[in-house]
Amino acid sequence: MVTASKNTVHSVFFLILDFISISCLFILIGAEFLGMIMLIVYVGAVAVLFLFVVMMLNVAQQKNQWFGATSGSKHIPVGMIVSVIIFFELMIVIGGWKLKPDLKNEFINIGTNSVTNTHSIGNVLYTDYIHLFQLSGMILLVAMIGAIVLTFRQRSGLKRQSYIRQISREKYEGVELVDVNNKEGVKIDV
Amino acid sequence: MEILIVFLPLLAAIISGFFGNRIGNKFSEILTSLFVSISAILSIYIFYDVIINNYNSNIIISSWISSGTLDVNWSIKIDPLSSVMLVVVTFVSSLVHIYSIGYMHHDPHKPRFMSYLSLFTFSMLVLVTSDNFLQLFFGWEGVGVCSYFLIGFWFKKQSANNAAIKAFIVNRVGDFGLALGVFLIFYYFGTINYNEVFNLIPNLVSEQINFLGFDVLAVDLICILLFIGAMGKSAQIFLHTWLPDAMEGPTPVSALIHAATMVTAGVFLVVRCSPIYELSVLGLEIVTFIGMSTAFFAATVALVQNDIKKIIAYSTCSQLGYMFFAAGVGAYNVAMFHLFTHAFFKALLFLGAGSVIHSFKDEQDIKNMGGVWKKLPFTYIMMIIGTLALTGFPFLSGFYSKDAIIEFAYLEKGSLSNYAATIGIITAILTSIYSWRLIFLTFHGNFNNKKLNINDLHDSSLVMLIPLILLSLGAIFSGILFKELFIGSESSKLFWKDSISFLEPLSTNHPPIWFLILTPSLVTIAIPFSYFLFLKKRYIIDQIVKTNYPIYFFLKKKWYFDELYDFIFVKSIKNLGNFLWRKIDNLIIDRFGPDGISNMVKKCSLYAVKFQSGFIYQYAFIMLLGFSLLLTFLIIK
Amino acid sequence: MNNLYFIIPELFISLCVMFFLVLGVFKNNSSKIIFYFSCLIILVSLAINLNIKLQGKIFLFNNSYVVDDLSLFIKSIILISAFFVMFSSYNYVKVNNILKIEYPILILCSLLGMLVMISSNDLIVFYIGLELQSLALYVLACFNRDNLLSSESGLKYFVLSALSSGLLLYGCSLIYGFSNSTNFNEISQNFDFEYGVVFGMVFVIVGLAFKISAVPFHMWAPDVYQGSPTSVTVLFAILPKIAALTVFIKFLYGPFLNLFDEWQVIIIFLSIASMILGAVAAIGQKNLKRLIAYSSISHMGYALAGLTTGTNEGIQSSLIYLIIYLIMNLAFFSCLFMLKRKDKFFENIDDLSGLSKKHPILSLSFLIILFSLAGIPPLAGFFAKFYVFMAVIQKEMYFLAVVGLLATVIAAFYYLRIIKIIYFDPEQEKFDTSINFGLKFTLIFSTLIILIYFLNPNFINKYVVNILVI
Amino acid sequence: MFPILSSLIILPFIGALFLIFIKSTERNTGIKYVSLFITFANFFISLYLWRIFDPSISAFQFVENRIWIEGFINYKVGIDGISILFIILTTFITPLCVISVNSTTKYRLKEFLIAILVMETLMIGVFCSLDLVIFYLFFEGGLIPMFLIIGIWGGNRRVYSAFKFFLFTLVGSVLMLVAIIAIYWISGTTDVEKLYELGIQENYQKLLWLAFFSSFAVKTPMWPVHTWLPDAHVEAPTAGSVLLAAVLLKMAGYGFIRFSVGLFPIASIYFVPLVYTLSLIAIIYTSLVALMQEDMKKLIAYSSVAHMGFVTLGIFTFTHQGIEGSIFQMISHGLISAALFLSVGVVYDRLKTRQIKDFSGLVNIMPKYAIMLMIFTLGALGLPGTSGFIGEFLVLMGTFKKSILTATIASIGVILGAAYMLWLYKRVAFGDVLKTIDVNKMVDLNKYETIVLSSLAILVIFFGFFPEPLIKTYTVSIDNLINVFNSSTGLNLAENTR
Amino acid sequence: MFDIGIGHYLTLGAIIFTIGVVGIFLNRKNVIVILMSIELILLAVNINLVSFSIFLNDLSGQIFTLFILTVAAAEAAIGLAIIVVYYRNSGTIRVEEIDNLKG
Repeated sequence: MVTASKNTVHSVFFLILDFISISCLFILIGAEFLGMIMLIVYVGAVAVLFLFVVMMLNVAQQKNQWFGATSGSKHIPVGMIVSVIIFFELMIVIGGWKLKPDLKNEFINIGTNSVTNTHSIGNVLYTDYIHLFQLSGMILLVAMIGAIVLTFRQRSGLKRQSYIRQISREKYEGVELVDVNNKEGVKIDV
Repeated sequence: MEILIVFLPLLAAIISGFFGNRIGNKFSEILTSLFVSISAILSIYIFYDVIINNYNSNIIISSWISSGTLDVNWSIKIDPLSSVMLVVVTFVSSLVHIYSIGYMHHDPHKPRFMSYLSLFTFSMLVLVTSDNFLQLFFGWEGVGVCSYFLIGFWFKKQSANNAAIKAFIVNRVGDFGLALGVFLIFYYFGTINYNEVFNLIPNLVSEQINFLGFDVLAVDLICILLFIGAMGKSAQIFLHTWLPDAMEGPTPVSALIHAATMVTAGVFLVVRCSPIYELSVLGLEIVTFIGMSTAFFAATVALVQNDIKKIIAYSTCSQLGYMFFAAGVGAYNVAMFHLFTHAFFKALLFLGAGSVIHSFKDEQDIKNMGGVWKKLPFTYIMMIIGTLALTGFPFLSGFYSKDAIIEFAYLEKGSLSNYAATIGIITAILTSIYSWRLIFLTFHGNFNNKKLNINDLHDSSLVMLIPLILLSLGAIFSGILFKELFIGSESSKLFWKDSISFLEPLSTNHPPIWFLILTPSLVTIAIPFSYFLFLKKRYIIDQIVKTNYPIYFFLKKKWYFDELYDFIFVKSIKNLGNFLWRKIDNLIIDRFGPDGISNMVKKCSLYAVKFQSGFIYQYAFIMLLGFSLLLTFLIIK
Repeated sequence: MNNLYFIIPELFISLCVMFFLVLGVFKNNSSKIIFYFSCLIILVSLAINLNIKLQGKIFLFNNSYVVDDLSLFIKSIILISAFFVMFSSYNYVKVNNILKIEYPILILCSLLGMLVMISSNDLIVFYIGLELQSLALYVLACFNRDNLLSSESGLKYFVLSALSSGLLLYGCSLIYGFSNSTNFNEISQNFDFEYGVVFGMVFVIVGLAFKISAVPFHMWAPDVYQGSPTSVTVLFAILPKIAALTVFIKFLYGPFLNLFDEWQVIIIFLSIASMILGAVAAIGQKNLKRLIAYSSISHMGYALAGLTTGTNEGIQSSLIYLIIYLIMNLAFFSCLFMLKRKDKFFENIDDLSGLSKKHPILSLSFLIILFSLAGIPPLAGFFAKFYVFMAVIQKEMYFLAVVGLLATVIAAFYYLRIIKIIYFDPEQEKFDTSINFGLKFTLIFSTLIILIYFLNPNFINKYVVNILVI
Repeated sequence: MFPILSSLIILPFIGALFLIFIKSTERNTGIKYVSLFITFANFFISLYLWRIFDPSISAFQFVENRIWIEGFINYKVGIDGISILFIILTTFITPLCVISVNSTTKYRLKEFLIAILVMETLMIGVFCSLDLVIFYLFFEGGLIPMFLIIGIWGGNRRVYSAFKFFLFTLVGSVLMLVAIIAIYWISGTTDVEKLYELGIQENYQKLLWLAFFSSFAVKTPMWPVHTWLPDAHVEAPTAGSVLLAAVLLKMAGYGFIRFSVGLFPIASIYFVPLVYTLSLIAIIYTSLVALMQEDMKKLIAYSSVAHMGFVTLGIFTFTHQGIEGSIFQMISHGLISAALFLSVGVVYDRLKTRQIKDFSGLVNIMPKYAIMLMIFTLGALGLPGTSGFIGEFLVLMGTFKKSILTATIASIGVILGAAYMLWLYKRVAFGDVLKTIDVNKMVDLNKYETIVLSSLAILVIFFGFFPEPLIKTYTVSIDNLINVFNSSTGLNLAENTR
Repeated sequence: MFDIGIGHYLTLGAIIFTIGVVGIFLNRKNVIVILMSIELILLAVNINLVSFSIFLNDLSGQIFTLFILTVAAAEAAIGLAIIVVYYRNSGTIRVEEIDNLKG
């Protein structure tokens, strides 16, 4: 429904639904931390962002239908076939998965019940994966810079208040003492 | 001395060719004539030396090509055969040089002309004095190209240009055979020097070779190929077409090249290669056959021609045919003898004809002449002498040589020889008839020229007449003087020695007396006969022409050789060339090759560009398509 | 702390990023300073990088980060080229009003991402690096935000790149699931042949192929190249490709070496498709940037061809190819930066018409660059191809070699077309000649390298020879 | 030892660099004299080289061997009897081109001369190099200046022709590149001398041969990949056509001898029928096509194809006569075709047309020119006494040893050659002057043209009479080649003595 | 009880992944939906990783998920910013109309 609904806002809602159910699944399977984070990040941030943009651009309503696209609908059946093929191939792969007990990874073990999922993740994240953590910070920084540089507009012609200029303003800059001569007046060339 | 003989003409040619404009017309004329004359005198001396002292030498000037076993030198080989040729060539050539001074009096390009003549002489001398096939080939093509220059000397005349090209190319066809012959010789012997080849040739008698799918005897093949070359040069039937056309050139050229010297190169070649020909029965038969066919064919055509020079040209053809069939029946010395005498009287005839043409202000059609024998008495006499000698009137030079040919043909016991003798006699009569026709129509009867007044005509200048006199002396006396030397029963031992090889000595039998008388008498009878026919009762001719119009026309059109060749070769080759160029090259190779591919690539490119539609979903789709293809491929694998 | 010694360049860059950010906020009109400072930073980190000496491989952070010959070398290359990219593009950036403090900062960020990517030895690190790099690039692509084309190119790049990294991630998840580890070293030991890993590999290959724009994952390249500001395009054309191809090498010859038979076919396919399509599609182009996009697609095909061999020589040849490719591209874009007339940059092929009459030197360098791109000896481009095909033919893959070389011929066609326009066509108005030093220097330097490379073809080999991946 | 070959190679290049820094003026005298000086200096160096060259040694001489790519490829140059003549031909033709530039090239003279000088460097390099990769480098590099020469200074369809030339030859030679690399991996070296010693495994030879063949066949050019040549010739400026015909085509012939025959003897024998067929088609077919041409340059271009057909024919006879004839034919064709193109250039300068029908009766107004043209025409049709004859004759002689049928058909080409050349001459030089010709414009040869053409004419005739100096130079090398060839093929094909 | 094994999780992941993919290229509507599809794909990956992580008894999968989460957020932010920029320039974000760059 995310991709199929006519109204983009509905799509976003379906996406949120999706996220929520998946996070439930995560919690079910034992990855509580991720499930919660998922809820927060996706639903709280991403989806809201989506909604915000959808609203802002006012493109919610779609006119054309799924299969009734005005032009170029020829590739839809082919596309469907291709996606079905991909899907089945994925299924084949998944079917081939089996646990390899001999390949136990020693050092990261979730098996102990004494430590919660959040705990263990935290343990690993801030030790072994610290550099990644930093890097992801960089990523977010880039995202921020990017978003700002793209969308932030400095409007010219707007008068702005400049605290620094106001504070650092000195007397001699503002006032000039002039001797007014007779019949000459004062030239004010501002 | 030999070097002088050969290179004086070259020197003359170079000087007058490159510096002609600086040294002036007169000087270059005199220079070339002088040089060639010196060379003529020297060669007569050599000839004398050869007769008396059995002088024999082979001077190697320098090495030419050596590649692998091929080792060819520039050389001057003097032996009886080449000494005869030397005399003929230089003698006639020097006379023609002198004659040209008068004949080409008005031409602005005289130095060039003289230069060509001398160059030609040089090439011819190189040809006859070579000791190997390659130098022969050099001279062979050299005379060809000189003849090309000379025929096309009046370059503004389209017909002259065409004739020149035709001459060269037809000759090239002959050369093609000659070259193949030389290759074949090289193939078998690894050398192309005469001596070595002739020494090795007996080893080859029974060698078979597959040539273009036919199994033939190697020696036969060599003979045939060489003979093709000879045919081209000597204007034998099938390759004769250039000779009549070549009459577009100035008359001295015709005299020098197309009567006395170049055309006899073919005969010279056959005689030179007599050691090979002697071993090849088939080769000799072909030579005989072609020779007599040409003799007959040319004589018939000459009967109906109206161009004075063409008649003589066909007559040359015909006489060359005689020479070949002499050689073909094994009488090489007789062939040489005829060559020798023929050079004199044919040059005489040509120069005489030239004199006539000169008098008539470049008119060549005998229908436009007539009745001028009193105005041109000297020329008239010379022409008569020439004609008599040509027709074999008793005791003139032609009599000895031509009758000897017919006699030898009669005596030879080949399958063709009797037949050849018969043809020879018939041709002799025909020769007589057309020769006299020429004389009568030109000098007797009414004056038919509309442009000129008969009183304006007068004999040519002295410088043109002196050569005529000298030649007429040759025409009269060369037969008697040199008969014994050339064709006497002991001549092969006394004179020719090993320059001509006879496998079995020529029969010394004499033919029956009636046969001896037959030809001269027929020839003699032909004189009044033709007088009657061409002067008195013209209507008979007309009658004959009318009743036998197809034959007449056939002869008039020279047996349709030109048309046939034009149709078979020239047109079709042009069409083929055009076809190959426009259709194959442009339409097929280019269209499907480079242009086609580049267009295809461009089309692909357009498609690829269109494919890049700009839609995100399509891009994504392509990515996934490629991705799923890879996946599927791996799964299947 | 000892270990940090090996990642000083990365640390240095990230610190500088923050510093500049602060500087930019508190100092007005500091963009020019920051721009040049970041050039300097790059140089400094290059110097640091070159100073790192190591024996063998160094594994950091719980084996998730590796510093070895390959990564050091590639880092140097990336830093050098980043320096030249920035150095040469200042003029363009300034004229097009995109000289903001964020511009160099974003470039530095993406640089950081690349460095991390190159050194990664763990799926997670790799992914983070990749995303850091791409996120910065998304922004850069539509940095000229008032320009429709620029924003569209950013949009396209973003959507498709996100898709590809989605695929890549899915692949990572599969690999993780089937090999029980995210670490490259362990992955290679933990499986032999399983569909799961093979699929994961395909997913990863697809994601990477997208980054180096190999056919059929190239669709974004022409649009993005054309739409982005030229200064960003040159970045696109050079830096991510080097990084992605290095990661390609690391993946294929690291965790997936056991699957050589499987991926060889895929890479050959990608390589051939890229070579041909890049060559063919470029013929129809009118925009120089678009054309260079297709050209880079086909060049990537050649670089991939070197990877198909499975030998060290092949990898080295690919690296040499990359280096020469980046030099040529740098030179080409330097030329593009010069096509300025009255503060407007020209990027259509037709604008070059008759260039040779007014600008002989510029057109001569164009000539050299284009012939080199076409791979005509004795220019550097030839040697690039030569080494690749040496490696390819060593493994007797004649088909690949022949197809590749025939594609060269097709490619030669469009390079020739540009030369034709420059040299044979009627001339146009003159371009500006006042060119800043950085650009001139970059152009002359790179063109000279291309031109005289043949005098000493060892000059790159020397460094590459030591890089033994297998 | 002084690296004389390298200096030969590098000198024109230095000259070109030097030219870049000379300012082009209105008259351009400085530029002309510098380039003239350079090319002549090169010519004299090469003559000196010829003098000190020892023709009785079959091994390579003046060998320079330097490491180029570490442990991989050496910069190795050297000459033997085969290559030296081509070098001299190159160094001889280039100054003539430079002189001819005087009247033919009107604009961007400096660039033109630079291109020609660079071209000379590359051409000499091709003939010197003793390493396949180096050879390829020079071989391919020649495309760049030639492309520019055709494209910038060419005629109306120059773009098409330049592209066709470039791409056509490129297609051919990329396959050669593959083969060269393959040879490296098969034999471990690309050093020609070493490869001669080692030989190449039999099973690889055929494919490699084909790859080399594809390159040389295009360059030669052989039918059916010849169509670039007429276009390129027609559109190229005079000097370009001259270089193209005189030297560039010879690279292929040289390559055939040095590489195809030298390296792949077994494959060479195997492919003889193919080569013969294509050569024969080239000879006959292109002669016929030449007959019908309406453009002088195109006619000569097609005749070049035919002449090069003889070359390939001769090489693949593996006989003394054949190979020596081929080399001779190449040299002589280099002189004659260069001269013919220069001659066409002369009239083109005056009337700006090359159509045969636009000319007639030139002998009336340009007698000197007509003489020159005649000499070259005769040379082209292989008249004995010109250099053209020796080559053709030897080739045919060699061919006859191997295949009578082939030789016979090829000889027909000689007849056709006479036909088209004479017909051309007749149409251009003989007859009356056409009314359309502006007689005032058609002045006779000027000083430069006379020098250029007459020097060529003298050589054409001189070598026609005395080919020995040339043949002697390479005969030992050919001996060696054939001996090696025979020993490696195990066939005794040396001499057919019967 | 119906035993929920890893297979089910993976299948769910595959389904969501496929839906995401389909959403991208079958979409004619606005670009935001594409963005959401991308989020879906990332979600699918997360499911995969977490379930693998649980069943393999290995924590790194979850760590990975965490980072993916971060990245997804960042990506969403930047993606939306780009969309906003594009919308400002062209006035539309309909997928069908984004074809100024082509050829």
